[in-house]
Amino acid sequence: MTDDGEDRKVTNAIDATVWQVKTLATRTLEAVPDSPWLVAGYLLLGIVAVASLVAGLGIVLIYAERKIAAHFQCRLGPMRVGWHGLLQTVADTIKLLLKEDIVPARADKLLHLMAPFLSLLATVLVLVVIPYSPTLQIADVNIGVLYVSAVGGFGILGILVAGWSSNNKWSLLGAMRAGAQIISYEISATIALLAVVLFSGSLQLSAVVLSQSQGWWIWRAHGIGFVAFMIFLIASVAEINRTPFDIAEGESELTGGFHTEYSGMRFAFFFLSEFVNMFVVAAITATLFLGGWMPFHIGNFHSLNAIMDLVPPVIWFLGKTSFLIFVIMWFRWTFPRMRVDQLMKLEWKILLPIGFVNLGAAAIAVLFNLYFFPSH
Amino acid sequence: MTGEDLVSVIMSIEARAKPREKCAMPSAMIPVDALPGFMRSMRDDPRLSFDMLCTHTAVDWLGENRFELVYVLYSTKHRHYVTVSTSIPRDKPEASSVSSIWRIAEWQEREVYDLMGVLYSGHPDLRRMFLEDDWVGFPLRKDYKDTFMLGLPE
Amino acid sequence: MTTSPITLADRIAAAPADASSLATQEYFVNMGPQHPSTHGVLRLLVKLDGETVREVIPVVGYIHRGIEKMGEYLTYRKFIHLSDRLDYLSAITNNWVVCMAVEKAAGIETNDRIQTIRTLCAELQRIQSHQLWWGVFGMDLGAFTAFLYGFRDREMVTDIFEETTGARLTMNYIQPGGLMYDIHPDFVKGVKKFIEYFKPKLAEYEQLVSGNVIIQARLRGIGVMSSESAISLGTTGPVLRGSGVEYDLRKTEPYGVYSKVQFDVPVGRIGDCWDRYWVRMEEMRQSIRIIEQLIDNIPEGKHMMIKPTAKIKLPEGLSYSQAETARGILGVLIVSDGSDKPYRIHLRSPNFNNLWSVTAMGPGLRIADLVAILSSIDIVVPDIDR
Amino acid sequence: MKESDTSELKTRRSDANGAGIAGIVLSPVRRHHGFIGGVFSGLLSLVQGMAVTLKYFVRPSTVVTRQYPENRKTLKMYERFRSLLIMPHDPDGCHNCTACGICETACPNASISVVSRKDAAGKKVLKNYVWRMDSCTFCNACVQACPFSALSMNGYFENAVYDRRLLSYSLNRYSGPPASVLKKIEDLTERVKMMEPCLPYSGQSVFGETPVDSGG
Repeated sequence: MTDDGEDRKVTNAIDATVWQVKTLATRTLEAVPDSPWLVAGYLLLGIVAVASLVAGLGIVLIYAERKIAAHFQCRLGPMRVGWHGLLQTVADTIKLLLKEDIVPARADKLLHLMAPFLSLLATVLVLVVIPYSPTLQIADVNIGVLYVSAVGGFGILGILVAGWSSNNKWSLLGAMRAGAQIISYEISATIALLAVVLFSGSLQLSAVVLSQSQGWWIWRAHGIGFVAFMIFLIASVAEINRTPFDIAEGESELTGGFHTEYSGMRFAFFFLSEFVNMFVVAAITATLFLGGWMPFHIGNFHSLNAIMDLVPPVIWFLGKTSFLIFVIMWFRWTFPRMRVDQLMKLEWKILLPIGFVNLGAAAIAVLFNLYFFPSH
Repeated sequence: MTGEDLVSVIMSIEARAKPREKCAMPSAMIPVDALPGFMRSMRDDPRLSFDMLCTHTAVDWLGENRFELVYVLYSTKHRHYVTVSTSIPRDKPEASSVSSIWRIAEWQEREVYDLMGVLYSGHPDLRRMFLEDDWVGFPLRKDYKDTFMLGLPE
Repeated sequence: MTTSPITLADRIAAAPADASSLATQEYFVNMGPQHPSTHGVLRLLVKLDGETVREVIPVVGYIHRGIEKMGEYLTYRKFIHLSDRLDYLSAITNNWVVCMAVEKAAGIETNDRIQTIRTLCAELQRIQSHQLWWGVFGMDLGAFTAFLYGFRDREMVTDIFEETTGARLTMNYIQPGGLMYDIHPDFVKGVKKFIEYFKPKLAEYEQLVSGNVIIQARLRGIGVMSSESAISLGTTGPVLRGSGVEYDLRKTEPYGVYSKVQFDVPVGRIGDCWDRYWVRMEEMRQSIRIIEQLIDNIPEGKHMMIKPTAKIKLPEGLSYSQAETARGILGVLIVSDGSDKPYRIHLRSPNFNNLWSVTAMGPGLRIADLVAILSSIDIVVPDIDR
Repeated sequence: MKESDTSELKTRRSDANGAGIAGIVLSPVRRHHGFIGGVFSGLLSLVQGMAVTLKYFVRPSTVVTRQYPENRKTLKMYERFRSLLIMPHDPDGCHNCTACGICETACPNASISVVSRKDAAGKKVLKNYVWRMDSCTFCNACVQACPFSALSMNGYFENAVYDRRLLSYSLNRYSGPPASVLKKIEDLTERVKMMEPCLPYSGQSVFGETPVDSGG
């Protein structure tokens, strides 16, 4: 695999070099000795890109969630603002931005104001390393998987700070629950990731995607990939605090959990980070297990692979990600919430043992090339 | 067990008990000092075994200057009911609590205290229930005056 | 909330040397009056040790309206419409209990048609109440979709009621001596359509919620109440039957036409939240059974035996009558002084008595379990406060 | 009350003394699974639940939402639905009310005030029929009590207002003798004179907290 900074060759299924890719991060690094203005320009471009991505995702996903939830529940969902309520999210955003920003009297003001941004920051940091298509990636970090795992775990900080600083017992309970939950599930998620790292032999996300040019890891490893996929999906849903693992919010128990005391724009930021988080989790899952932007390839069936290549990679990526987002929403609108101790039991007594066994199996499979279409 | 049998068994437990007049179901009227012992034997006597306190309330007989405490008991074993009633003077509304016999009595007696002002001795937590702690008066008493609340109907 | 900050280091230093854990502090939280799972304005003062509930103190009275006092100022006929507003999900059954008390004491005769329609309406009411409970139960445990499915199906019953009684919630339909109206010509058709619609939906309820592994884990073995304590705590209805006591007035002291129909009383084995859940689900099935037996056999007759303006006077004395609402036994104790208004009317409301069992079931469990328990008791706050 | 305390109730009432009732069903016994079985049966139950929600998701025809203001044209309330008390007037503009006040007595909430006046012959006739919707519980007692069928309930439910005082209604459009009396009067000019409105119907009327007092 290529080193950081070196131009990466993107191949299609027939191993012909198609184009050369330089990420924005690489360009910025290269520009550092030449021109500080160019660096600033690149950085600005990156910030604008990420900001618009976050805003766009928020609006689209919240609308999607509402409509999907509505149709699961035999409702219509928003129908009034715009065609079929398309502008409902915009209207709600404006409403939230105009609302009073209440800070409880005895809250820790600085932390209370900071928490929503901390929460969003962790999410945004992951967004920059995801390979959206062969040509679209803001930074191609060579330890991408590690980075995602590390930065993703950073999101708990926002929740903990929010719960602590609100000076509210419900908030604190929610934050403590979230802390215990996210730290536990991080382990399972990482162990499931390691299986894929073993298969692809790289920590770089783009390399992980390329390693799936013969087929996605979810089906290529005799079920090992599938088990890892399930564990990662469950752990990810737990990490983003969505039903059935939404004990940190626990609306019917904790009246809102860590964001009980938030209103207006800061509440909107928590809301936004929840939805962008969902996208991030779906995108990472798609990248690792469903081939990211990689079309559906089966080993050496070149004709099939060529047909699949007709669909642009970005569509593949978005399709897989939206499917996973739909599944996560489907979970939410079907399942009840787990109790906090059951959540821990699920992690430590069920997911973790299965994960370890699966990792061992993956190691054996890699050692003896026991998966479909081994590359060497 | 028919109503008469039931009443005669009750009489055998407490000699001073007599049926309450004008009551549609088997009933016993007892003096208030007999209340705790009588109630306990109502529950524990295998012939009666009134293990459930259906309801407890008080009636304010303003003209006769007394409160009547009414207990409706039920036995899930024998499936029979009885109404136990006792009288306490209006100016000294005290009775002993039966909350050690039926746990629900604690809750029901608190309601009666709140609305009728009957003081139960031996009750673990006799506080206002529906009304605020600083409410003056007991609304279900017949001489309760509240022009704001009780002005309209008539 | 303490004014002097105590740091973690202080605590560790203050803890005994051999303590295996850090010193912890019990604290109170107010669950309610505005809380999503206390169903209105109930407040539970909960003493917590971390997540573990140590003590539950119900605080009620936020919508106390003094219905018993109002009853002393209203004639019996006028009082009926207040009984709608006790447990508004069992409005018809509440009407019936008061009418039963009045009819029994005043000696008003009714006919078979009236009793059959009353029974039918009471069972429909039980179904719609349990549908709503099922939905809210799901929502309390986090399954929001169940809430809307429950409401969706309940809509059909409220439509049937609207067509016949003219109101959806507070019907004031059953009156002393009969019914306000005769049933609507489309009533039988509507009920049959509903039964056909609802049977598969009930299976779907089981598939969506009952069988779910999370629900099972949340309910099994939680809030266990033995028969003895359930009786002593004065619970009735599904809560008592869930604890293994087959005390159902429809069976033990049949009123209406319950003696003429075949149905089973569901009874729990263990007395946990799951048994209470299951009892209600099974009650819906049994109610369907009762309705199916009655719907084609409504006898002919008048729907009102006395003039609607006739003055009703009860003879002097004390009377107590009760009936099985969806949540338990509603008892009406009337002390009459011979006039057309009660001297004292006391309502033994099922929720008021059922709520007390929370204090026994709650301690030792977690907050989330407390929500499940509260939901499995199925409280309606206006009935608690009256 | 611990989680482990799940042994079956030993003293079920019917077992204790045989005084049980016929026809009870007991809740099903819990099936226990091992680790692997538990994982798979748990996953299966989750998939079953997801199948239910998916079934509704893929069928837009199951949507039950009715969009209210848009469907006003087709929205039809049941004929018995009670949401507005009205006093039906016949085509001549006459009503049946004789100002007897039975409805006022029958109302449990004192929502009805019948204000009467003496007509030329010294007979009591209706001057103003005041119905206060803000205290009405729609119990139908007035309609049932009326011996002349002068009142009925209507299904018009859009009665929301911003000012509580607007919920005082004056139900009579004209305040003279009822139609039955009027029809008996042969002299047409006399009849028209008697039909002269004394307090025209104004729809939602702005009364103060107390309705108009009686008098001439």
